[in-house]
Formats: sequence, C-alpha cells, structure tokens
Amino acid sequence: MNDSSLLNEFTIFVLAIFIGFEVISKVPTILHTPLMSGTNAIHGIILVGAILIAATARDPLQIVLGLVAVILATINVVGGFVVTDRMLEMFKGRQPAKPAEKTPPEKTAG
Amino acid sequence: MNDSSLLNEFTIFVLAIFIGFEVISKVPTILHTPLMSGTNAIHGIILVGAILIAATARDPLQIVLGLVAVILATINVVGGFVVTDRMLEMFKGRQPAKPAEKTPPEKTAG
Amino acid sequence: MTVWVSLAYLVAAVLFILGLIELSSPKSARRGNQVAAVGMVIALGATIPLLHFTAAGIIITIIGILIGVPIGAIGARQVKMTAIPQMVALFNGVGGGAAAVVAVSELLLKGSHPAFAVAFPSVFSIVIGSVSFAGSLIAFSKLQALLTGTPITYPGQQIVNGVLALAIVALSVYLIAVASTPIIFVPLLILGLVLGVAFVLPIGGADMPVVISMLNAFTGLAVAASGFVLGNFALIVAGTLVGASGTLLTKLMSDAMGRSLGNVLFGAFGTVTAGPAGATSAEGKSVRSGTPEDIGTLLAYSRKVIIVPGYGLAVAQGQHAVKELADELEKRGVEVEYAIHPVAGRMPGHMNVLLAEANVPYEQLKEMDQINDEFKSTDVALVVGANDVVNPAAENSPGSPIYGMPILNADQAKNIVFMKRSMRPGFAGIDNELLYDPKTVMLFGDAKDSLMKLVAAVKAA
Amino acid sequence: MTVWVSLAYLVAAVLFILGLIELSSPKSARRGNQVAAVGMVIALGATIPLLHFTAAGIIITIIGILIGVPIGAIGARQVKMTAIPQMVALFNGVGGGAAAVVAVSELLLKGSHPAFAVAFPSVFSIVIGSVSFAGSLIAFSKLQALLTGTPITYPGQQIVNGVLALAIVALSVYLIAVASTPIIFVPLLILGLVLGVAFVLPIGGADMPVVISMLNAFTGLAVAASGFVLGNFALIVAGTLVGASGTLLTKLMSDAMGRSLGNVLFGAFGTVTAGPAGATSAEGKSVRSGTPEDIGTLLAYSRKVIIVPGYGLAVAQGQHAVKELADELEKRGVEVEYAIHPVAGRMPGHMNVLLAEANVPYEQLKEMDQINDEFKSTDVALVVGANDVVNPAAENSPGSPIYGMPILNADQAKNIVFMKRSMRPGFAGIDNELLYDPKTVMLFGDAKDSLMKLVAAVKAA
Ligand SMILES: NC(=O)c1ccc[n+]([C@@H]2O[C@H](COP(=O)([O-])OP(=O)(O)OC[C@H]3O[C@@H](n4cnc5c(N)ncnc54)[C@H](OP(=O)(O)O)[C@@H]3O)[C@@H](O)[C@H]2O)c1
Ligand SMILES: NC(=O)c1ccc[n+]([C@@H]2O[C@H](COP(=O)([O-])OP(=O)(O)OC[C@H]3O[C@@H](n4cnc5c(N)ncnc54)[C@H](OP(=O)(O)O)[C@@H]3O)[C@@H](O)[C@H]2O)c1
Repeated sequence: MNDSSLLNEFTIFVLAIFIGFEVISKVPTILHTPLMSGTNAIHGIILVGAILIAATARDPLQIVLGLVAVILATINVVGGFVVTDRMLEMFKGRQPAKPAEKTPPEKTAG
Repeated sequence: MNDSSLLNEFTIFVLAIFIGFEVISKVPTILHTPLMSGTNAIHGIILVGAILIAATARDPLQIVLGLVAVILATINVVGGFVVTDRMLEMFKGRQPAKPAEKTPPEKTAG
Repeated sequence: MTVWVSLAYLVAAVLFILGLIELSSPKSARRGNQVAAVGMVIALGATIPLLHFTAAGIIITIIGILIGVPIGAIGARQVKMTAIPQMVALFNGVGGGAAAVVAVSELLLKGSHPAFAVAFPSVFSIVIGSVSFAGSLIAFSKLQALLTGTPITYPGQQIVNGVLALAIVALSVYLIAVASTPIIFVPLLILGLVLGVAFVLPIGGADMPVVISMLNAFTGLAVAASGFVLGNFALIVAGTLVGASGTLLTKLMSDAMGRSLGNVLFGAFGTVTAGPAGATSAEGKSVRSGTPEDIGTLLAYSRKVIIVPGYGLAVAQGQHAVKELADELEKRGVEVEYAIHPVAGRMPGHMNVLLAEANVPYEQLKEMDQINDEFKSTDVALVVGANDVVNPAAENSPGSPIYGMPILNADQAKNIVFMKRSMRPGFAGIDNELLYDPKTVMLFGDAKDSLMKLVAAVKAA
Repeated sequence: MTVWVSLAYLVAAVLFILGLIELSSPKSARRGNQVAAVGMVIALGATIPLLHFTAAGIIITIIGILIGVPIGAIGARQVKMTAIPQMVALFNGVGGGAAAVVAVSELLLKGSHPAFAVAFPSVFSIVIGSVSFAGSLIAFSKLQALLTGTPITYPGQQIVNGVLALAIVALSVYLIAVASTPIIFVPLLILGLVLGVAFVLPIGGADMPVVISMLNAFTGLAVAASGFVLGNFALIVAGTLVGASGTLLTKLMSDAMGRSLGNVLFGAFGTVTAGPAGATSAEGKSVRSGTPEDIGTLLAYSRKVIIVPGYGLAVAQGQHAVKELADELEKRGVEVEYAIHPVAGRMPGHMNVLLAEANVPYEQLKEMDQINDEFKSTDVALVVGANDVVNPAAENSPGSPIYGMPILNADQAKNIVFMKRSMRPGFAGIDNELLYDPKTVMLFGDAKDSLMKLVAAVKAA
C-alpha cells in the first residue's frame, strides 16, 4: 500500500462520512429503528472481507478464522436485510397517498 | 494516468455528487441567490489549475493562455467570495435569536 | 483488483447510498432496504469469481455461507415484532465479530512488523469489532431477559472501565509501534471483549436501543478499518456510511428521549424505582378510579377522543384491542386519533410499528407537533399504558430526570383516562402528578383486558 | 504531488463541503462562505510553493493575479444590490472561460493523440466551459440592459441550436477518436461560444437567475473535468460539488416559480405583453382608485396590515419608505407583517435581501406557508409593486401560464390596496382580476412616491 492509495482511501472515507451524516440528518423518529436495522445490514459487506481471507486459507488457524468470519458475516448480511424488510413491510400500504382516493374515504372524521 | 487512479478519481467524483445533492436538498428559497453566488466562488478553484499551467509556460502561446486563465480564474475567486459576503452581510443581525432577548422587545405586536 | 471489480464495487457503494437515502423516508424505506441488498449482491458477485480459492478456502466459504444463511434468515423471520431490537443487536454483534476476525487473519498473513497503514486500522478493527461483538451480546441478553434489564453496577465501576480502556490503548500503541509477533493480538481481542461486556452492563435495559445504535456505528467503523487493511473501497464506503449515519442516529435517538448521549451511556439511569415511588406518592393525594362501564359511556358520548399509546400497550400486546375500540367509537361517530410521542415505548417508532401491525390507518397516527394543539378541544385523552410521555414534570419540575423532554399535552383534554395496572411509575421511575389530577380517571388492569372491557361497554352504551 | 499537498487539498475539500452545509442555513450562511474562502486559500497556498515556475510562468502568474484581484474585488464591492444577479453571471462566466483555457493549454502540452482519459474530460471542459462563458456574458448583458431583456427569437431557432449542438458532438467525437493535431480544438472552442450565445438569447430576462444557476453548475462540471485532466482531486471535489448542488438548485429555483426547467429554457416565455393586456382587460370592468389620504386613514385605523412586496418595490427602490410606513403604523398600534412569496421580485430571496437592507426585523418577514392563513383576519393587504404573486388566476384558470403556482391569499383580506403605476400586468404578462375586485383600491404611481405620501397621510390621520 503506497501513500497515494492510502490518501485516496482516506479521501473516500472522509467523503463517505459527509454522506452518512447528511442523509441521516433528515430522518423522522418513526424510522429510527428500521434505519438502525438497515444500516446494520449494510455493514454486512464485511462478508466480502471474510471471503477474501477465507479464499486463501491454508493452515488450520486460517481455516478456522476464515470459517468463523464467513459464518458471522453471512448471518449479519442475511439476518440484517431480512429483519429490516420484515419491519418495513408493516409500514407499507399505510400511506396510500394516491390509491387511497379510489377506496371509500376512511371514517376518520366520523 | 493509470486505470486505478482514474477509478479513484471517478469514485471521488461520484461521492461528491451525492454530497452536493444532499446538502442542497434542504435549502430554503431565501438562500437560493446567495447559494448560487457562493458555489460560484467555490468553482474558482480552477485558479489552482490555471496556476499549474501558467507555471510552466515557455512559448508565447502558453504564456498568453496561462495569463488569460490566471486573470479569469482570479476574478472568479475574488469576485465570487466578496460578492457573496456582501450579500450575506445583510442577513446578519436579523436573526438575533439570543441577543434579541437583551434588547427591548420589538414593537411587532403593537 | 481489476477495473471491473472496482466498477462493481462503485455501483454497490452507490446502491448503498441510494438505499440509505430511501431508508430515511417512510414512503420509500422498504425499497431502500432492497436497493441496498442488491448492492450487497453485486459486491459479493464481483468478488467471488475472481478469487483464487485454495481447496480449503472454497470449502470453508461454502460451508460458512450454508451455515450462516439459514441462521440469519430463520432468526430474522421468526423473531417477534417486539423482540426486534435484540435481534438487531445480535446481527450487529456478529458483524463486529467478523470484522475483528478478518483483521486478525489479515495481520497473521502479513507476519511481523506490518506497515503502519496496515497495523493501525487492523488494531482499530480488532478492538472496536470485539467491543461491538461482546457489547451487542450483552444488549441482546438484557433485552431477551437472559440478564436483568436493570443496570448492573458496583462501586468503582467507572474506574475499572477506564483502566480497561487505558490498557487497550497502551497495548495497541505497543503493538503498532514495537511488537513483532502477531500472536499478541489475542490479548487485545480478549481485552476488547471484556470492555464490551463491562461497558454495556451498567446501562439499563430500556436504554439498549441507543446502545445498539452506537454499537452498530462501531461495527461500521470496524468494517471501514478492515477496508483500509484490505485496500477494498467497497468496505470503506459501506462501513463509513454506517459509522457516520449510525453516530448521528445515536445522537438523534438520545435527543428524542430528551437526554444526552453521555447520560445514556454513563448515567446508570433507568433503574425503575417502582415500589417506593408508588408508595410515597400516594400519600395525601387522592386518585379517582372508574369502572369500564363508566368510561365506556364517557367515550361513547364524546365528540373527539385522542388515544395516547405507550410501552404498556406493547407489553399487553393490546394493539388489536385498541384498534377494535377505535373502530367501535368511529362507528358511533366519535372522531378518534392517536398521538404518538417520539419515544413512546422502548424503541423509536415502536408505537408506529405496533399500531401498523393492527392495521391502524396511517392518517390517524399523529406526531407530537401535529396534535399537541388539539388536546384542548378533545373530550377524552385515553392514555393506554403510557406514563412518562404525558408527565407534566417534564415541563414544570426542573429537578426531574425527564425535565426538558417535550410531552404530549394530554393534561389539556377535558377528561383524562389512564389505563395501567397500578400507580407505579414508568421508565423514568418518577411519579406522575397527572394521575392525581381531578380530571383524571384511572382504569386499573392489564391494558388488553381493559380495552376489551371498554369495547363491550361502548357496544352496550 | 506530495502527501502534504494532497492532505492540504483534502482539508480544502472538507472546508468547501462544510462551507456549503453552512451556506444552506440562514444563520450560518455568511460563515459558510468564509469557511469556503479559507479552503480556497489553503488549496492555493499548498499548490504554489511546490511548483517549478519558469521565469515567464512566475511573471504571468503574478501579473494575472494582480490584474484579477482588483477587478474581482472592485466589481463585487461596487455593484448595486439589485444588480447582483448579473455580477454573479459575470464571475461565473470568467470561471467557465478559465476552465476552457486550462483544458486547451493542457491538451497543447500533451501533443498529438492524448489518452482517452485526458482527451475526453478536456473536450468536455472546453465545450462546457465556453458555453458557460458565452452564455453568462449574454445573461449579464440582458440583465444589465445592454441587450433587450425580452426573448430574442426567430423562426427555426430551435433547429439552428440543435444543429449547433450536433456539430459540437460530432467534432468532439472526431477529436477524441481520430484527430491528431491539437489545433483543431480551436473550432470546438468557437462552436461552444456560439452555442452559449444562441442558447441564452431566446430566454427572457426575468428567467436569467435560473439560467445563471444552470451555467454555474456547468462551470462546476467543467472545473471537475479539468480536475480529471490534471489529476487534481481538489478540482474534482470542488467542481463536482458545484455541479451537483447547482443542478439541484436550478431545479429548485424553477420549481419555486411553478415552472419546469424545460419550460424556462425552451419556453421563450417571459415576453411581457404589457400594452395589449392592459388595454383589453379594462373593458367592462371597473377599477376603484383611492387617494393617499383615504388609504392612509384606512391603514392608520386598522388592527392588522400585511404588506406584500414585489418586483415593483425593488424597481422603485422603495424598501426604506416601506419600512418607514410600517414603523409609523406600529407607532399607532397597528400590527404589521410582511408576506414574502418565494418568487417575489426577480431573484430568489430578492425581497428578503431588499427588506434586510432597510433593517426590517427578520421576525416580521413571513414565508408564504406561515402567513397564508392570516390574511382572512387581516384588515388591509398592502400590495406594493407585486402582481403575479397574488394573482388568483394561478388557482382558478387552468389555461394561465402561472396556473398551479401557489399564491399569497391577499384576496382574503378585508381590504386590498394595490400600489403600482398602471393597470399593466407583471412578469407573467397576464391580467390580474384581483385588481377589479370590489374590495380592492388602487393607488397609482411609483411605489416609493406613493409610500412617502402614505407616511405623510398616516401621520396626519
Ligand atoms: N422509544 C424509545 O426509543 C425509548 C427507548 C428507551 C427508553 N425510552 C423511555 O421509555 C419511556 C416511554 O414512555 P411511555 O409513556 O411509553 O412508557 P412508560 O413511561 O415506561 O410507562 C409505561 C407504563 O405502562 C404501564 N404498563 C406496563 N405494562 C402494562 C400492561 N400490561 N397493561 C397496562 N399498563 C401497563 C406501566 O404502569 P403499571 O406498571 O402501573 O402498569 C407504566 O407506567 C420514556 O421515559 C422514554 O424515555 C424510550
Ligand atoms: N424571484 C425570482 O426568482 C424570479 C425569477 C424570475 C421570474 N420571476 C417571476 O417574477 C414574478 C414576480 O412576481 P411579483 O408579484 O413580485 O412581480 P410582478 O408580477 O412582475 O409584478 C410587478 C408589478 O410591479 C409594478 N411596478 C413596476 N415598477 C414599479 C414602480 N416603480 N412602482 C410601483 N409599481 C411598479 C408593475 O406594474 P406597473 O407596471 O403597473 O407599475 C408590475 O405589475 C413572478 O411571475 C415570478 O415567476 C421571479
């Protein structure tokens, strides 16, 4: 790893920080839990790292570590996305902005 | 320029696009003009490019191009920041959120 | 890494960002999660075909995935909606653990004296990843009631934790600057695990969502650090995104509870001093309690009712009953709305998720700012298993732990009905004078039972 | 490029981003601009000392800066507040020109057959930079009244512009794929300049702020492209930030006018059909006109007055007079507020800047959404040099060019006073039926004169 690639990585890191902050700064309270869960799934990208080290495993220690890393990371990815989807599934259809107009009006007002 | 550095630059480019969009998506109408003017000053960074080419100028064509580039870019930077500052100067003191409490209440209500 | 893999990573990174943007708006949140999942598939798809697997490598990769997928999928599918925070904690913890293990493996490969640019992020990833792993497991245990939810404290705890943290820093510096044998990373890993446990133990169960969000940000940063070690910018972008957004989210969550993050993490606040508070407060103040029939009649002949749901509704699993009551009232022409306090329940959005499960129409769920002015024109504020979120102490007793938190103005309604099991306080452990207000009627009992009785009473009225 | 220069660039980039973030909020906007300026100084400071200047190089750099600084500073200092849009256009144009020149120089250096990774961004930068340069100069000329502000159109114009654009694309492809002599970039530059002129000529003067914002984004992209050519990521980040934020800002600006960007750019809309409209509309409808004394008395004995300022107030430079009138009314106990429509005037924020100059307290400036409900409880809506922003046609005549634009509900006030010079329509060129409303009184004359007369009348009342 040379200086220039480290600097590039660092630049990307800094820019990503801004994006993370800016995107979240607008989120409504109701989405805090799904968002926590959704970002949790995104860091499951460590599975790429786990596979990178597992791929070249030769000695027993490497094999054990690689296996553990792949299992843990897979659980993170799969579980993360599925549980978030389940949570968000329940939000759907509750804001039928346009469709609602076709169904008879809710009895909210009386 | 090799592939990897081009890719890095492209990545940085893409991330910067997101930052630009995200930051501006929250801006109130009243700031549209100052913001236009402020970003105008920021692209004055082309002065760095202008100096890079002017620095090594040897033949007359290079000299003319370099000189023109430096002059134009300098006007962009200096004019851009100064005019934005002038514009924004007039916004100051109008939102004396805390200080206002010390001065006698405005006669707004009566 | 070829150009195509890099481009695929870039596409994945863009999809993560787009997913995150969509996740921040209720309308598109679900699609956002799916977009991010597509990004993940692309990142994985681009990585795997180009690797030069050893025989062992290909086997453990396949076995690992075959083990991990069902665990993740089944866990996520079967968990009850109310147990989601602990599930998220678990998934977050394993991610942190994976990051730490990846960093250890990578350091073992590099052998003695790795360059600073490798050593520093590796050490960071090991420490943060193991703290996140162990901390998340404790958070899980607390929420799953495997451990007590109340803070576990002992004298000098802060000092012990401080010493632990210092030891980690010292060992890290030693490792990066001096040590030559990779094996010394093992104690570092262990210390990280211990710190994770020690750090989360003194935090109350109800503060866990905030802690989990913080550990989530930690894992993100650990993943980003692994990205630096592996020179893989998909990991850097994704990890950093999570680290940054998670940090801000953690702050937003504690803000919504009207507390500082420091107070959440180090306050050892959250001890529900239930018994005594209930006892002392009753003195000298009188409480009015009503029968379901009285209250059913009151509701049935109201013009407008605002329901204030709280943690107790979730405990009683009364969301369907409350919807039934609302339907019954609407049939009679009563206007019904729900006032959702940002921190009602035990996780952000808890009430929305709960009521959504019972198909309460979205338009009836009103946020605090939207509805607070309406209480004064409301006949009955029906407070179902809520307490702190309507406690006027937040507005008028500066010494109170919830002082400064915005509350729902239930006290402005013409009548207030509290449905709870006793006079015990809520999460913050403080007495609620609104219970003794002359306008207040108590309906004691489990929220679900009481609600069913009210439905019957309204039908009869 | 050494590590330190790169780090300095990174710091500069971060400061640009932070500056932009602060620029998006009224409270911190000024500091944001200063933060960005510091970033600029750092980027320049890091670049210059490390260059190996030729003798000529150092001289032209110094001369260039010595010429540029006073022009920029004096121009920016002396421009009148109302002329700021054209000044921004000018500064933007020179930036675009600089980007194009930098790209040309760089290509001359690289000689024949540059790599695609250089040729493509260079060609992009030359074309976009020269379009931005020429387009900005035309925008400047229109706003400065050196050219007529009305759209300059002729039959087949769209076709000519289309052919021009096609020619540029063809030449660019040829250059990148085939050409070997750098000198062929000259026709490209010239075509870009011609397109810039041709593109902006048919756009009306009042649409210029949107066009300038778009050209600003163009310059940003040209600068980013130069960054790719030079391999300089400070240019890439800064240019891209401006390109992206400018693009969104352009859209927001045209949205605020209730129009699509396509309509602004290609609609050739904005012709003020003043004469005829005024003539035809008067037919059969009666207009009530009042003396300053009548209206002064009406105002003095009102409980609440809302002032609706518009473009005419800026033309008349009546901001100080309107503040004086408001002060006079407040002295008498009248409640005075200003209703600021997002596109009142001729640039976004125009009215805010104008009234700020006259020290109108910020709290009295109300945005449309904040104040629209208050008109019905208002005694007098005092419409000063505004027209389109209160035109009910936006709500009830689907054929109208402003249909769909949200308006200020001045029509709901008990009395409406229009201060303008004639019955002529405003920017959109359409008649305003509110002028003929029985509740409306006209006060004809230059806004500033009329306001001074009203001040006198209120004092006397
Ligand atoms: N939302 C979040 O993200 C989050 C996270 C952490 C902490 N918190 C905190 O949690 C609190 C939330 O306020 P809240 O008003 O929703 O809840 P609360 O103040 O904790 O009150 C809940 C009430 O529900 C009653 N209850 C419990 N089980 C019940 C049952 N089965 N049937 C009927 N009533 C039952 C309890 O009284 P009885 O025992 O007398 O029945 C208790 O007083 C806030 O202090 C907030 O800061 C929120
Ligand atoms: N804000 C922006 O960013 C922006 C940008 C581009 C276009 N626009 C457009 O501009 C319009 C703004 O609406 P607006 O209501 O502010 O202005 P407007 O509709 O253009 O009306 C201005 C009125 O002021 C009167 N006037 C002109 N000079 C005057 C003077 N010296 N004294 C008194 N009155 C004078 C004119 O009538 P007389 O000739 O009879 O005096 C005219 O009817 C909208 O259509 C908007 O879309 C806005």
